[in-house]
Amino acid sequence: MRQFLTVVVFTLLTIGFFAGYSNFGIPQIEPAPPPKEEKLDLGSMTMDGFIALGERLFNGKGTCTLCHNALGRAPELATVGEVAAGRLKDPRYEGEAGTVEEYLTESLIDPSAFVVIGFGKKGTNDTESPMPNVASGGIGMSVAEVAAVVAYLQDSSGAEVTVEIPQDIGAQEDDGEEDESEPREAIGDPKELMALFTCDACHMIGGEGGEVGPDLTQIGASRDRDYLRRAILDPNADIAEGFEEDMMPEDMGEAMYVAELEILLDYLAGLK
Amino acid sequence: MRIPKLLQAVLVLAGVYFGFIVVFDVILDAVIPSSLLVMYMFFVTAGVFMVFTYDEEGTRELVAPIKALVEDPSKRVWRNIVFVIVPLAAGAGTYVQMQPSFEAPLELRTIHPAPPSTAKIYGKRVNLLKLENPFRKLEKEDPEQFRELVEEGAAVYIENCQYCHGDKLDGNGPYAAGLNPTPLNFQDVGTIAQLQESYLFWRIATGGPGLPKEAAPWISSMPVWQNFLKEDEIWKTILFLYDYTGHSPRSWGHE
Amino acid sequence: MNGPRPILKTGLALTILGLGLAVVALVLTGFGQFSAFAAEHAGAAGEAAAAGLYGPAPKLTAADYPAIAGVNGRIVVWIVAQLHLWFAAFVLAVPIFVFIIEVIGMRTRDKRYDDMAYEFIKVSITAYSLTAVLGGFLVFALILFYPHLFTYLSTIFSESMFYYALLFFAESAALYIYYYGWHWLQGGFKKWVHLTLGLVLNAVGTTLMLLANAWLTFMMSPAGVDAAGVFGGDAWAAIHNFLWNPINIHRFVANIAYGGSIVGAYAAFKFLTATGRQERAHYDWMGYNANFIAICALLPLPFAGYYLAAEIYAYSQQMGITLMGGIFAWLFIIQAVLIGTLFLSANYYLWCGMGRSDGAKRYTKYIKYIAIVLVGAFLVWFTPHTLVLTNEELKALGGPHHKILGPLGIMPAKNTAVNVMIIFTAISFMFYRRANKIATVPWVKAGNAIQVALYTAGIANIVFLGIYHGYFTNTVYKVAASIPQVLTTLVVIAGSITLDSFIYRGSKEVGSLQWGRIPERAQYALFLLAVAFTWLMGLMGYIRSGIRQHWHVVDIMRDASPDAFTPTLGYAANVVSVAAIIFMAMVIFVFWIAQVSSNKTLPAGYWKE
Amino acid sequence: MDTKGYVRPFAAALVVFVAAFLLLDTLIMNMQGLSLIFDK
Repeated sequence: MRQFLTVVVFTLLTIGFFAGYSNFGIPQIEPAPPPKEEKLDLGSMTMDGFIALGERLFNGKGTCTLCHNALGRAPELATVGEVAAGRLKDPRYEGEAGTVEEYLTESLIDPSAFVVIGFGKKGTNDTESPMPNVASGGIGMSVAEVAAVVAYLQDSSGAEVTVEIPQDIGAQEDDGEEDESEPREAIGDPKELMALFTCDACHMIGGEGGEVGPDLTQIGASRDRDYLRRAILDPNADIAEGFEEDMMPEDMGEAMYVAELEILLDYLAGLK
Repeated sequence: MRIPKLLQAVLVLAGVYFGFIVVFDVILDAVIPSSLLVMYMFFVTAGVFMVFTYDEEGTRELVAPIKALVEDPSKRVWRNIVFVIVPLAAGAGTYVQMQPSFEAPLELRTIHPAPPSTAKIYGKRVNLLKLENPFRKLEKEDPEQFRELVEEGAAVYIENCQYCHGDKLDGNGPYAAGLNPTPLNFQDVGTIAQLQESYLFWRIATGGPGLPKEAAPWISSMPVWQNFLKEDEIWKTILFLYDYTGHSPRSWGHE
Repeated sequence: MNGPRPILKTGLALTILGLGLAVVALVLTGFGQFSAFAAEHAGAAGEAAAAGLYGPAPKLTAADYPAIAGVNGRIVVWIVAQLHLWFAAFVLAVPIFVFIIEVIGMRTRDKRYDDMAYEFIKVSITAYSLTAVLGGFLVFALILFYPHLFTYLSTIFSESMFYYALLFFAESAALYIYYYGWHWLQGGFKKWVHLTLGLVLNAVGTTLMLLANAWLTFMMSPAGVDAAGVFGGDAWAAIHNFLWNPINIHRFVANIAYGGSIVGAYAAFKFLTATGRQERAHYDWMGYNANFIAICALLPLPFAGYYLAAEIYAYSQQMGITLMGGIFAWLFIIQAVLIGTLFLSANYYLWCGMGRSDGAKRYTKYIKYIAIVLVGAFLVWFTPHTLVLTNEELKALGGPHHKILGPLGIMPAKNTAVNVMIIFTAISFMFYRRANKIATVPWVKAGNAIQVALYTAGIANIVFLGIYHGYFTNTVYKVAASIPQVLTTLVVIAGSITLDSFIYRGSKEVGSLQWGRIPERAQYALFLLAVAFTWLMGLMGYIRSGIRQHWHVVDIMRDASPDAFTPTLGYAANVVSVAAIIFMAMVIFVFWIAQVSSNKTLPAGYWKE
Repeated sequence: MDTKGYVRPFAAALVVFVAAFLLLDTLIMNMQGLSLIFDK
């Protein structure tokens, strides 16, 4: 019995020493708590936070400021909250929206429902908008993100914010993390590429497109590949006569893959 | 005369203890941390105990004086003295331990906290696991241009970093003495030589405030360099750090 | 008479052995086919199988984790899983070396080995039922506290779980026949049958472990599912995930070392409570053999662990850095303390054991040098990368970096230290083997000189590799240099054993070994070995599971329970300590019960005459 | 010291072993170490 007790005491002492050393012999570092998932944030988000998210999307992922800026490629949105109410009554309006909020949402995913005069695609007599559907393609906003942008637009134009934060959490995939971690697949068709990067918003090809940048219909006849490459990667290096500086985004080179750039150059150089 | 075993053991332990202190604190001028010394001595004691007790005679000789002290009637005076001193010494030790001191509490910083898998740098979300120095490949492909980039990195370093990290990259710049924690010594084999370039990029770009919670207290005064430097400047500086110290970044590829 | 019979016997035995091996091979390779077949079958049964049968991993919220009577589900599952694992490791390992000991007994015709093997298996049979009970308890705990996780895993592993249950029957059958038939299946052909049963038992047991390993490694490195966790239907792919084999190797080796240490504790306990001289001698001998097994398996363990860590790095660098560099860095300091304890107590046991021989005096004078090197190497191994410094020290050093201790805190120094420790343990062991022998070959002196040269060159090479590649070359070589270091260690140990066997060919014995002539302190060294091993396994189980952080299945199924946080090391150590105490209590119960069966009471006047 | 019986064999063996180990090191480090077992 004595032996038995000694063994028990010895065992307890040993375990006690190990536990004591782990508790007091080494520093206790509190590991970071599990990161909160983005989707959970939406549920507890305040309206201010939601509007801020919209602003981030408007300036970032949405690429809206590419055209909606002081240079006048697209209508200014500073007063869109007030203007929108009038649009609904405009006889040219073809959409189905009944409220300002619905109108703004519609204008993001179906831009051609109402085209402000002077901002339509060339040759469509302002019936078709050069703006892409933000929920699809390269931008790919989720329903919740579109709602956030609408909330931001209402807020920034001084209108009453009527948007409600979507509580259906599943609708929001994430806030853009996925785009970067999972690169899109390379595109082989130059026309699709032009559509993805919305080149036709500014450039005209075959009579379709904007007039902000030079007409590309026969660009291959007057410019070689090297010039075109420079024009895409560093747009302000040479400015064609009659056009302004700083109109074309400078990050085209980063946005497209090298292979895509070559495909695009082949295509453009072949336009004679 | 043969020294009794118990005394031998005590002498060995005392010798090792003061040996550590003399070698580290006096000869090498690099204090041995007391927390470490305590653990060192614990295991040295265990080792000494093992050597002195693996056979019966040794054990008997070792414990004989202790046994005698407790049991031998002729040692009564000594016994009484020891039995008074031991509790007193224990009490004194406890008192000293518990006494409030002016010493600031121990703070431990994890010097290499685990990086997050992604981090937001320059407004972009970057994947730190896959991030690579865009200029590193030039080391092989275009040594001349690589040298130029290192030079440019050196210029950035001299302009921004050397005030704290030192012109020898040894963490001993003009301002280093005023900082706690002190600036990192890049010459040390335990710092950048153990890390990947993406890790350095993350630490430089997000600075002290970018440290994760487990590295608390993040009293580090390292600035958030993404607010002051361009992305390629940071990468060039990293090239310079490795080039000057002669270390190479940790990588899992082969040469 | 003598002619065809032995051949027939051997042939039959070989056939049985072959059959046994075939079973193993079939079991091991068959899963691929089985599951592929099952998958096809499922595909044929329902067209929508591929598309609709398996859903994505559920996204859980805190409400999905039932709170039951205020019990912390995580701690319950943690402790029960740990207890199950300890017993399983023990139960799995014992048949492995029982089998080996039985073979040794058969070869040497020394009945002591057979008796010892029988006693080992007797200890493990109670442990076996406890393993099963705890396994059942674990399943209940999982279903109760983590119902969705269990459901998800069981949709993927439904087949293997079914085979697991079936194999458990096979395991029980083999074990019971092996144990209860021990005295019946003795001698000649019957012994071969018994041995074959032992082989089948081990094959089934190992397969069981491999299956269970697949479930846990799936949670760490999921395979066979897409990013959303939708299972593709290929069970083999899910089983054969990235970390499966590294864990298999690590666990297999560790189980043997662990089983040896627990049996060593059993022998130590019996030694301490033994009354007669003969009994003491028997349990001393048993303890020595158990310790020998434990140490032999312990020596390659650091390398298996290193391989596992490297594979974790290769699978996910983030997981790797979490493992080695982040919050868990301090855990490896605790681990160093424990492994140091293992090495020191194993060596101490060997030194004490030299008292059994009268010739040991010739070698005892070297022990203190071995001790100095062991402790020195251990101090290097244990020096942390990040030092805990008081402000005073921080100021004196001029920063958190210590110019002497800093370089000792990183991997090359530790690799060097651990190899040196292993070599010196081998030297301890060599002295022990030599203690009772006197060499008679004429070239003894030259042989010893060569022996010393081998150790000198080996240690010099290890230190050279550690210093040169560890501090003066590129990082990739730092890691790579550990491989020649390990090889050097293995070459030195193997070379030294070979050389010694030549030197001591035809040697004289000093006197007969005095089994039982060992101090009681040495038995406590065996206990220490068992306790430290148990606790260490618990701690490493925590980190293996902890590097998943807040994921049930990494990157696929998130842990949304309130307990998803990673606990501090102190918290984990406390849970492990509680579990270890419960385990030790149960082990003592197992030891006691193994002893009860041999107690007989004859009450006078109770039975009708 | 017993030169003939001890020191000579020691020296000879040491030279042989050191050379053998260095050869082993060179071989393995040139095989690029890790790829021996870690690469799939």
